[in-house]
Amino acid sequence: MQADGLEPAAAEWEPILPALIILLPLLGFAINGALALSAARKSADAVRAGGEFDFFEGGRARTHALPTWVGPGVMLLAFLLTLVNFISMLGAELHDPWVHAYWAWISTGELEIAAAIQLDQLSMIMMMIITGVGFLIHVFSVGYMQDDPGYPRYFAYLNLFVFFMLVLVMGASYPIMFIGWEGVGLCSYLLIGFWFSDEAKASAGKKAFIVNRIGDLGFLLAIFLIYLVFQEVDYVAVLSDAESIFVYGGPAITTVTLLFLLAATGKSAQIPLYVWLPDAMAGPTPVSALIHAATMVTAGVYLVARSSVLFALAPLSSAMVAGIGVLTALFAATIALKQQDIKKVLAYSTVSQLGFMFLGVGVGAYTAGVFHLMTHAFFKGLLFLGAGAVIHSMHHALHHTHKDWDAQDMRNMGGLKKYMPITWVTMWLATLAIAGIWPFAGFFSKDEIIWMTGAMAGAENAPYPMLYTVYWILALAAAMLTAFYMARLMFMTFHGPNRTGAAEAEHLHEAPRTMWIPLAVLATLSVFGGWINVSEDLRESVLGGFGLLPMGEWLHHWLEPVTEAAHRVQESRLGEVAHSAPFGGGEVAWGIISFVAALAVVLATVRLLGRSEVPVAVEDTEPTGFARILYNKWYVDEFYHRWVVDPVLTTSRILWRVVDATIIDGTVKLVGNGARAIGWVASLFQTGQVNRYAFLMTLGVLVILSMIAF
Amino acid sequence: MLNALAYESWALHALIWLPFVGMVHVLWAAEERAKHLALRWSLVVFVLSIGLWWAYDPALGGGYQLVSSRSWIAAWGVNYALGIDGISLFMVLLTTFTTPLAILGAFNYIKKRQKPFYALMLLLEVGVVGVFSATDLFLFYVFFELTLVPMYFIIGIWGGERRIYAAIKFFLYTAVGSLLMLVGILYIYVRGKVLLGVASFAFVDLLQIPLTTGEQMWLFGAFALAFAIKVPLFPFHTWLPDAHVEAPTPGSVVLAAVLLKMGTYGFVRFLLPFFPVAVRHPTVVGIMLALGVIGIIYAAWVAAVQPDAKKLVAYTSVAHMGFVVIGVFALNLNGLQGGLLVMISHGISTGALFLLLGMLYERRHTRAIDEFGGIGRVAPWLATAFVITALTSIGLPGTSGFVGEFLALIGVFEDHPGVGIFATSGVIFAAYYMLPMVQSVFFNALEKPENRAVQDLSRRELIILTPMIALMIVIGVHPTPLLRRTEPSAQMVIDRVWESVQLGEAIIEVDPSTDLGAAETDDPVGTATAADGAE
Amino acid sequence: MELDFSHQAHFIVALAPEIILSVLGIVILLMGVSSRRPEGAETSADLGWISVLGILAAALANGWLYSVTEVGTHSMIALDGFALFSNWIILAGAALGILISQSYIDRQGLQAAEFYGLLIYSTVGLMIMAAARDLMVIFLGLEIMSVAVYVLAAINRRDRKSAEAGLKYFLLGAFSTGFFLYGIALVYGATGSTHVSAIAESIAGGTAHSALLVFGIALLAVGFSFKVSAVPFHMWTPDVYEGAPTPVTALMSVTVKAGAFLAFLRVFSVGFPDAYESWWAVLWWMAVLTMVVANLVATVQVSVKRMLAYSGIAHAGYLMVAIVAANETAAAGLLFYLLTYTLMNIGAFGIVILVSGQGEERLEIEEYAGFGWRQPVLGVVFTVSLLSLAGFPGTGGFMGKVFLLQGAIEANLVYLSAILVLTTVASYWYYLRVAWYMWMKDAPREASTQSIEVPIAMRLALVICVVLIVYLGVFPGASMELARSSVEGMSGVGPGLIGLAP
Amino acid sequence: MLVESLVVSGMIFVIGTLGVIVRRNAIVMFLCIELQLNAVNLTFVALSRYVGIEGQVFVFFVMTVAAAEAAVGLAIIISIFRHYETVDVDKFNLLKW
Repeated sequence: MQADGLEPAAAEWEPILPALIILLPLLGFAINGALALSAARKSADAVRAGGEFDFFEGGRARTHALPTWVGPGVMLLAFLLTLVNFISMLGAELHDPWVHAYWAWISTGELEIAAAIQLDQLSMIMMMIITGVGFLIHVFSVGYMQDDPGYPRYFAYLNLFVFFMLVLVMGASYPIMFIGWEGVGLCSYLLIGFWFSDEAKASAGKKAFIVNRIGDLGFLLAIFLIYLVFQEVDYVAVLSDAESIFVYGGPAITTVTLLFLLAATGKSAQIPLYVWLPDAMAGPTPVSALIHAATMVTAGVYLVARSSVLFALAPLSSAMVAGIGVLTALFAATIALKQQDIKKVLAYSTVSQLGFMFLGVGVGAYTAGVFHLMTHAFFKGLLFLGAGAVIHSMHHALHHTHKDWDAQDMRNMGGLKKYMPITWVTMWLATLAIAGIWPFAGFFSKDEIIWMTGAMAGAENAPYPMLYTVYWILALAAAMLTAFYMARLMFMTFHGPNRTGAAEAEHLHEAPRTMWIPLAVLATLSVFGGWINVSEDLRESVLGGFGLLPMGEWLHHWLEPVTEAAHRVQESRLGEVAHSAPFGGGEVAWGIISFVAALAVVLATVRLLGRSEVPVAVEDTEPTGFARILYNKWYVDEFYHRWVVDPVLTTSRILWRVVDATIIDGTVKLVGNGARAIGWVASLFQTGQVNRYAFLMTLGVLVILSMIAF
Repeated sequence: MLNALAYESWALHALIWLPFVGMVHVLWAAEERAKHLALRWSLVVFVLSIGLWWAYDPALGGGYQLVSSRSWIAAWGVNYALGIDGISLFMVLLTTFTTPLAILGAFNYIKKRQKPFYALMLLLEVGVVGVFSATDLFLFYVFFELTLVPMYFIIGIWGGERRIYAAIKFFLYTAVGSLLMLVGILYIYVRGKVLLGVASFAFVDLLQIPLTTGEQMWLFGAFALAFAIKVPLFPFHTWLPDAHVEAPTPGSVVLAAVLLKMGTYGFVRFLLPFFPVAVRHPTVVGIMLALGVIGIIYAAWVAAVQPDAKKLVAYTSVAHMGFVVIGVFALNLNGLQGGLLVMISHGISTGALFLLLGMLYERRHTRAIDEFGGIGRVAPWLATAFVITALTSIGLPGTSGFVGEFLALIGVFEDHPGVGIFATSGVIFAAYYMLPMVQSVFFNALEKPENRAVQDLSRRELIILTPMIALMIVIGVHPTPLLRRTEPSAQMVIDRVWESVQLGEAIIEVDPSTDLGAAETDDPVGTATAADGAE
Repeated sequence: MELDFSHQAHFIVALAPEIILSVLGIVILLMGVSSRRPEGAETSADLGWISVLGILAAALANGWLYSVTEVGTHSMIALDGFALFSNWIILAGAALGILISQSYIDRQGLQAAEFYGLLIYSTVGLMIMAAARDLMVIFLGLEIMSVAVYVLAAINRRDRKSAEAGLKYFLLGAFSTGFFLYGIALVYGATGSTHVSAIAESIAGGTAHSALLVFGIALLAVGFSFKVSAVPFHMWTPDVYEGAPTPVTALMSVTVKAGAFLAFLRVFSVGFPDAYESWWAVLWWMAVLTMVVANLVATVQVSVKRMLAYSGIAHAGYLMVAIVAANETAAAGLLFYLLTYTLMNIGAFGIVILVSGQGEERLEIEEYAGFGWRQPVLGVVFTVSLLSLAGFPGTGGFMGKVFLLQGAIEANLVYLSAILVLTTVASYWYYLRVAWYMWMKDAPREASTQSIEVPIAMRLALVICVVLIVYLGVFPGASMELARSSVEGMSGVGPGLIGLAP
Repeated sequence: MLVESLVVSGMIFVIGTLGVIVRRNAIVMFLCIELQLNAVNLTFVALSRYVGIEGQVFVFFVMTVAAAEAAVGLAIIISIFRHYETVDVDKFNLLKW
């Protein structure tokens, strides 16, 4: 059904069953959801009786066997379908996006919002990441969540998440994107609080939702403002007209983009709204890998990349995006230095890497931002899954001996490489990738961002050259810290002596197949994934020799139809940025970043290797001095609690007790009781004395006579 | 098929009077059959009302359809005149949809004095359907007031501890407004008689009356107060939490789902078309928008710290109605459409929330949030239903709650961006009040042994909730059929507000003698000579 | 048939209802004297039914009078629609009053013949009052009524309260009669006549002595205000209503008030329209005071009977609005309102009589706790009556109130209308309070569970009241038309008075 | 003479009124009311000299009515005297508020 008022789809390319890509996860959700409800009902009966229902007694219950196939199955199908479409798009040289409206979602008067999907190069890349990495993480989850009573519910949520994530990236207009935007927030809420009986976990989910909603406020307002300006909200109309309608750097465009930035800081965990993401680690680890590393949190980057032309038109907003990005990158990296929880380190690392992506899209390197998004999905997904494998193993070991140690605290680990060699190797590969060591994937993407930052600092007409220089330095510092804390994580976890204790160590084991295969796949991608966008020089000088890559900067070319408008604006305003890099071409920059990263790894090795940690349960040493501040995450949560949460709660109580109950309702009661009090006073005249009555009557007569006489 | 049955000619009458017949039947039948009879009658009404969806044809424009009129009080020109347009269509449907569910929800809740209870529920339906389908102002007023009595008794007889206080507060509070509105109604009527020589209460006739700016302002005040109390708009809202907390579940459901809508319906039906000059006035718009926005934020904040779950939901009603008010007083199509959709959505979602809280109350005999915890473990379906409903209530995209709020906000933003910003912040506060409650009730550890015994949804409860949840999602995903039906009527209202810009000014020039001065004074002679003469 | 009052015999025809009632009164008294049975025993029912039949006969005569036309307007007794409609109200009140009295008389052991005889004579006085066109005749009617009601109020000789009520009513009534008479004298002096039409002509012609006139008007207003119990001349009302035997209270609150209001309206609208500027403000303030004070004081009452007394005062306030408005709509509204008011007040007092029991001991509102569930039918009757008194849609009280408000708004009395409705809200409080005691409170444990015996006469009265209240609330059209056509003939009352075009 | 007559009758009326207000004895109060009525009668008579004969007719009516009232009034006073053994109106206030 083609809704009214929408352009017919461009004829140059037709995708194959695009709606099915979205619908498959939804179908998975429906099936798994039904199974989950059925399972929960059984479990509830058991809980009421005072125990737990054993789903695995006498063979696997249907509600627990089916999700294993349905959950990853729909993802595989969706991935294959996406792959087919991706390949067909590769050959199509598509320039204009493919848009198709299925029905009129909100349609009244001038406002027409169609339930439409848009396929272009950007959404295709995102879909590949979502379905591909998503599939792997689904497979990993089969092993990881196998014994959980909420197994079908878990897959239902996970499928639903993928559905919303696909809506987010495939929607053809900002409101449709917003459906996905809030939908993934919902799934994040549900999955963080997956073990909802734990108050801390349920609270973490709630916190994520509320903080995200602060960002969503920005998104909504941005949509309203766009509607106000364009009377349109779909990408095709807005982005193609943006250049002609908005004044470069004008207040309207700046406001719109700043509102988008607010939205993005919420979803992508940037300063000042990043606080929910570390807490989000309360969810199952594969969830952290999928939602809080690979896909959902990158929605902000996607948003900026999608609206690249808008940001290109707003230099101030772009500078703020970059600024927030680099600050977040550095800030989160400092916190990651002193965290002891393996997932917390990775969480802050994610925040930090998202900062890099923001820096990328903020300095106009939209492709680089997306590129880093992609490589990050590989290596951070891998890191989380690896951490998941470690935790899984630790948990099993501790569970066997009923030791109530924290399975996530790195101080309790150490020397795990002996027990989990595959995990150890793959995670090292990912660590090298994230640290930005040549030639792993993270090197290329991070390098490009830092390099472009430097380029902006030197651009002829760049608006804030000093600022970008500062950014460049900060970004380097953050990159160095990244290498350092990741090395620390690896050393503490896998090297040195084992600290779990001998009895437990016997139960440490490598992850099952469903878990390590995804690790291996992601490790491959972490190693080679960066090559799709190596610079032309590099390809010729190094790889070209091996004849490995047909073309350099492939991603640039691929995304050109999406970013060309933005680049056009940039070029006309700033000149040719890329040629104004301060340190010449790419080689010097690579040198710098690789050197910095390697230096950090070496430093970490020197400092940490061989240093004997003490298990936390044995001795919980509080760090002192500056380390203590870092350990306590700069006291940001405390700051928010003191200055935002508490005041709001206090105000709410005052509003209720004082304004509502006392002032407003008091007034109402006063009127009522006052009327009755007056009535009571008036009834006092009714003394029952006839003379008094006669007297009052006579007074009345006198008053009337005087009224009438005068 | 509808044509073959001449559905248009009798449908509305049947919808009003069938519940009445049902009421008599219930009173006449045996006590133990009362609930089934009431359910059956209300279902018959609902089934009949479904035909309205097709019988009302938006292609014919936004005017009244299915009209029928008979003289009622000839001496005053009062007619028993019914009809629906796109706006009232959904209000009627909402009423007929909610009533059977509320009755079904009462099955276990109401244990004593069942006959009168169900009779009053049906009487309430008579009144509410009448309110929404009347096209004669007098008839409207009669039905409007008629709804008070059954609700008063429902709260007062079957309510909680402080039921009498709540009932009387509800009654008096709403009566203050509606009686002043009665004065306003009669003023317009008399004005029509004097200026046009037509004694009529028909909406169409009253719309012709050229009222001066001053008169419009005063009348606007009288009408707006009545509806603002009903809505309820901040600061006239304090009756609502009390009424909701004390009312029995089905009472709360109807109160939230339908009765509050009478206020916002009044805004749309009367304030905008009848007093366009006043409504356009910047001060008036400013005040109404401000009250709406304050309602959204203030009610959300107050809701967030309520220890009583039902009271919390009651305050959220205030916040939701704030969205309706700002949508309506955006005075543009998007805003109005959004307001209407919020009304529908709120009717379903808050009705469902009250039903769910009632189910919890039946199980635990408490409404204190602290008393719960971990209910999701023992009543997963109940928890699921509650979470979906709560998410609809806070306006998650893809649910009906979002579409309405989105349109209302976009409408406000078009003309009053500043107001729009504040109003939009309501999305944050919605999460701020709803999620902690959901967490404390359904999540967290299952510690209390009483909570461990909580049963999951019964089949009857499932039957109640399923259609509601289905509607929340269907409307959220595909609201356009609704919007298409309301659009012509909403457009007419908006046109009416703006088209009279010239007309209103012309009147003042032509007829200076009908200025406000005459209306304000109570000097029937209308001159100062009276006072002189007395001296 | 045409009546020409130059023929003496034609007066007899014009006064047919009054004459029938007077004869009836004599018959009743004689029957009471001739009865050999001991005091009070079983006579009340027979005498009551005879009285009701007599009143029906008078009503028939009244109906027949519609076919009679009057020639000229200068008769002392009017034979216009207004008078005839007034007769309907008064006769209905009297008949219903008798029906609800029967059980009370038996229970209290009163002399039925005296009771009914006096009741009938008070009715005659009221009818004369309402139909009178001459101040002298009004005075006579007023006194016929008053003297009878003084006695009725004190008729329960065993009861101190009844005696006290009688004394208070008598002393203050006579006191106010002094003012009333003085007012007549001054108006007479100012205009040279006691006939309302002649007075109107004199004022219109400018030949009236203005100082004497305004003082006279003021004193007449005082006299009427006393009888209709408008604040500040209401002081007697609660005490007398509370002390008098309940059926008498019912009668006082309906027929007496109706008659006084009807005469009030005729005198002020027909007699003093051209002096409107000098009196409207006084009555405006009195109306406001009456509505506000009565409604507020009623909210703190604990005795239902006394609460209904204040409610009666409050209704006087509403009706005063019609007097102030002084146009055709308001006059018609007054007639209609009095009709419904008669029904709803009798209904309410009927229940009070039933509940109060022997010796009038159960008058407190607490006595009504759970009453509705014990006696559902009576509960519904009481609730309907109270809702009608409160002016709720679906009842005659609502239509009446709307009628009054219409009249007020046609006269541009917007503030007065607003005050009327706001005080109505206060009245909801005390009416609904009874309803909440009846339906929402549980009966105290020691409350008698025995069901109340409802005699047939009472049953009939209550059914008539409720059916008519609802009928007037749902299909008020015919009665309204009649009320409106009833006021058309009155000169002076008309839309022209306040400058609103027809 | 008219003005003088009216003033005198007015004064008598005021005296009667004051009597009702200040005296406590029911019978005296009633007498004061009679005084008021007679003041009115005087007014009627005075006015009728200038206006017409109806005033004097009125006086007869008033006298008759006053007689009837006196009969009823005294009966009521006797009735209450039986209960209280006094005619002091201050004692009669069972009914109040």
